[in-house]
Amino acid sequence: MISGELFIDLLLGSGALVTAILCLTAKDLFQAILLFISMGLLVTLAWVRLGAWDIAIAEAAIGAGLTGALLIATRRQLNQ
Amino acid sequence: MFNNMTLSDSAQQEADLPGSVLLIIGMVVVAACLFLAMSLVQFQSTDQPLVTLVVSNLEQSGVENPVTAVLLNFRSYDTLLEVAVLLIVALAVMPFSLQDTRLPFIKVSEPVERSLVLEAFLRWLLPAIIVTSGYLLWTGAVLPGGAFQAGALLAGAGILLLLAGHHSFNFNAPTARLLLVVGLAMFLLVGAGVVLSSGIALAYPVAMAGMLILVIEVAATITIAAVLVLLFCALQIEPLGPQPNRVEKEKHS
Amino acid sequence: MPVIDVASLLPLLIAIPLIGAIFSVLLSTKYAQVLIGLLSALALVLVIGLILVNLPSVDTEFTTPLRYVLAGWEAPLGIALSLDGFSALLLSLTVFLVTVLTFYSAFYFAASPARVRFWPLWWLLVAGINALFLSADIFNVYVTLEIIGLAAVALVALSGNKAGLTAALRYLLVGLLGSLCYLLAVALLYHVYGTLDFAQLAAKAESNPLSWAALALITVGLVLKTALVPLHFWLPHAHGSAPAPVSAILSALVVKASFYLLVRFWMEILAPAVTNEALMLLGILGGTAILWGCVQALRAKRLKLMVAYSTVAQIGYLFLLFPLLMSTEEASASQLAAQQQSALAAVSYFIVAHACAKAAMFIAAGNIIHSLGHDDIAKLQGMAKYMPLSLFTFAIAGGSLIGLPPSAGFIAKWLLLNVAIDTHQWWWVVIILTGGLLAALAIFRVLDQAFIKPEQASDHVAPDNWQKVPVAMPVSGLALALCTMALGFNADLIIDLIAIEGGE
Amino acid sequence: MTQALLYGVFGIALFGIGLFGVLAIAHVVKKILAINICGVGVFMVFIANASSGAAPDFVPHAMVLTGIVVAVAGTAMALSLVVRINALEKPEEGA
Repeated sequence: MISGELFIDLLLGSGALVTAILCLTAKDLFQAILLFISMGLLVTLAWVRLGAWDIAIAEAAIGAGLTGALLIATRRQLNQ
Repeated sequence: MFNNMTLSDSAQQEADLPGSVLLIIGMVVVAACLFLAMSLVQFQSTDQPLVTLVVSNLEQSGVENPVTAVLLNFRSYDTLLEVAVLLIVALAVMPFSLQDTRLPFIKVSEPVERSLVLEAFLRWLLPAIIVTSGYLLWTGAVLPGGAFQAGALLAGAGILLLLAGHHSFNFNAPTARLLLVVGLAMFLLVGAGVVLSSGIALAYPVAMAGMLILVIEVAATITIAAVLVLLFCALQIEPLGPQPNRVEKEKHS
Repeated sequence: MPVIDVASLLPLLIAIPLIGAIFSVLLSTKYAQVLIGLLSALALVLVIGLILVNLPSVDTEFTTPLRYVLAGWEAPLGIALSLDGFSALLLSLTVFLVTVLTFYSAFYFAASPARVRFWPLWWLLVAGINALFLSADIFNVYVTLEIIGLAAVALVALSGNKAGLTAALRYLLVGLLGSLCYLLAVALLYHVYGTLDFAQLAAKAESNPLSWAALALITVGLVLKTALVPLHFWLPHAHGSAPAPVSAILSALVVKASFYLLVRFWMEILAPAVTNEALMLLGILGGTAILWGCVQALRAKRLKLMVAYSTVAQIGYLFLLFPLLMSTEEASASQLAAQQQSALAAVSYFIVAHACAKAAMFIAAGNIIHSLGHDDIAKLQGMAKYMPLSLFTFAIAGGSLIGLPPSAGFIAKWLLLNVAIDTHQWWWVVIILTGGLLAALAIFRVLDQAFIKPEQASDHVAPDNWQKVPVAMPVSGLALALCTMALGFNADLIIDLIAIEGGE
Repeated sequence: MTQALLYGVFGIALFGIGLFGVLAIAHVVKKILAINICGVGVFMVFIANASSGAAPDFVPHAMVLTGIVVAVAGTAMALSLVVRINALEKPEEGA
């Protein structure tokens, strides 16, 4: 039987997988970027679950936050 | 237009990749991943010698947070090279022009459109962010956090400042170039300086380790923040290349 | 008893270029940057000279590599630098080429605003290459790979035109993907063996599925970066559209850096996981690369593109090392070790010969572009009259690439042929000879245009777009080309250095 | 199946998705996204393995922290190249 704890992990992991697939299949670039950022946030939760607090902070700030900001800035340039 | 660019030039493979090729790529990738996953599952995990090593040497590292100890003491050489990576990226995206070297780093100007909300927000938020990033840096010695997180936060403040429109940064100014290299320079300086006392590069004397790590981290935070703001500037404001062309085009139209 | 502790000099090889980079960022005037460049190169030469002089010779007891434990933390907790014969050879090659190319770049970038960015990136790239050759830690190698990759991309992008930027972007994406494959392998290896140190891994490594997976991932990642056929698609344009000194260092050293790592992993670190079939596969890819690269070089319309395709072919020769490492049932362990040693010596010789020749060629091509503004092979008629030194350089370096005696390229191929015959793998002999023939055709196609048709020259070379290059530019290329000749006469130097590793 | 193994497998799956994306999608920015997804997968394998023992192993944590910064650096460089290429392309098409 799957315990409750493991169920959360399963949910987080498959959530990250699904958002990753959606991100790569999205037709619109902006949508893809938003999905990428949300995958970053899901992964941040996974880091917390795995006890990696330092990485969770770094992922939220740099991995999802900064990369997302750079991506959105790029998209604005491309669409101008 | 956008599709053209991505298809014809920048893509490794054409967009209209035939379905059969996609299928083959997909099958290869899936097979490789299955093999990896299977061998990972079958592997009986052994003891990890580094877990005890990190814990037993933590006292001599000068910090209490084990991740910081690994990053800035046990494996500080990796972090030194990582700061060099940041410098490379900064140089790669930097809008170089020889004329700008004499202009000051921060230019204050009247914004084109004022956002009162953002300004009021900034007046309160900016000091708070700077204090918080200092706090993150300080606690990095004990709790999760450290130079990279603090640098990212500080960069956030810089970017907000930029968005408010009052200020613009000129990264060719001597001050800016100093900010970009100070992290690497300080790291090298400390790493070489400790040779005098311990005889080994990057080996801090135990008594001073905490202080030296903090010095390196402060310098690294400044560089990280500067590089991140520069990255944002390079993408956000005007692209580096063909400004003359663009002006011409506007004249024509 | 050596006068000084040689190992303590190792960090200097990384620190000097980093310091050079910092100062070239801070002092961005033209002469300051050149001065910093020459001083850094000089310092590097001094340090590597001291190391080589104090390196124990083959006769003495020197079975373990030099080791310097950084930060005072022994592996597996800390990171060590190490130096053996193979890495000492590659480091000496790096320092030598960097010195010549620094001298060349001082003139090449004299009038170009790109120099402000070139010099710091150049020294960061050199720091990365040196750090990679010295590293004894698989994660540290990842960081050095990224330094090399990102600095190389930034240097390729210096050209600033659309072709250059596109090539740089493709190069960057390929490099990032390759590094990630490598990093996943690091994760697996660390999980299985609990250490990141080369020597400790080599002692613990065994043949199990995770080791195979790690070796496969490392190989795919590094082959992408080394540009072995069929993963070479990014190389010709990246090397062909970069500024000349950058093309030279990319072809001469950067691709060799990832090849060096492949050798480390296949011969030492993960040797137990290696099978004969896998070795053969790499050999076949290498053979294909030789033929494919030569054919493409024959078809190339631009001179630099032709030189870049020739790099693809030359990389193929390097990969012939792997099938020559194969064990056979009748050979004893000591015989196998001797066979592997001679194969490695042949390939090391090849690396040095190709590095000098290819750098010389790119310098010659760079001079031609500098004065003509193009490098269209069809429009090079009679150029030998105007640029005798550059074309002479091109001819000598070409001779070495073809493998004409008495060049270093000849000795390298000779050694390789010997090992192939000794191991009864005669088919490589056919491929090596065919490759030499095709390379000769490609080189003579250019020389034919440049030397033999002077009467048509006046029609094609308009004097008004003709720019004279400072004499130092062709001279530095010629110096490199002559080195390939000098190496041909002094083959023992390199073979002895490699033999230092023989104790293992 | 333990938590560490579960995340390890998820990490490999993410790596695979990213790898397929890089190879199959032509759009550069999406290729860059795919490479980042690959990276996240690799980091997940690292961290999952680090938590497989009784006590967490902090060395992989430090390595991943380094990896994240390097990944962002590479991404930023790629995006800046995309923007520059795009800027060079526009005047041509407008003319």
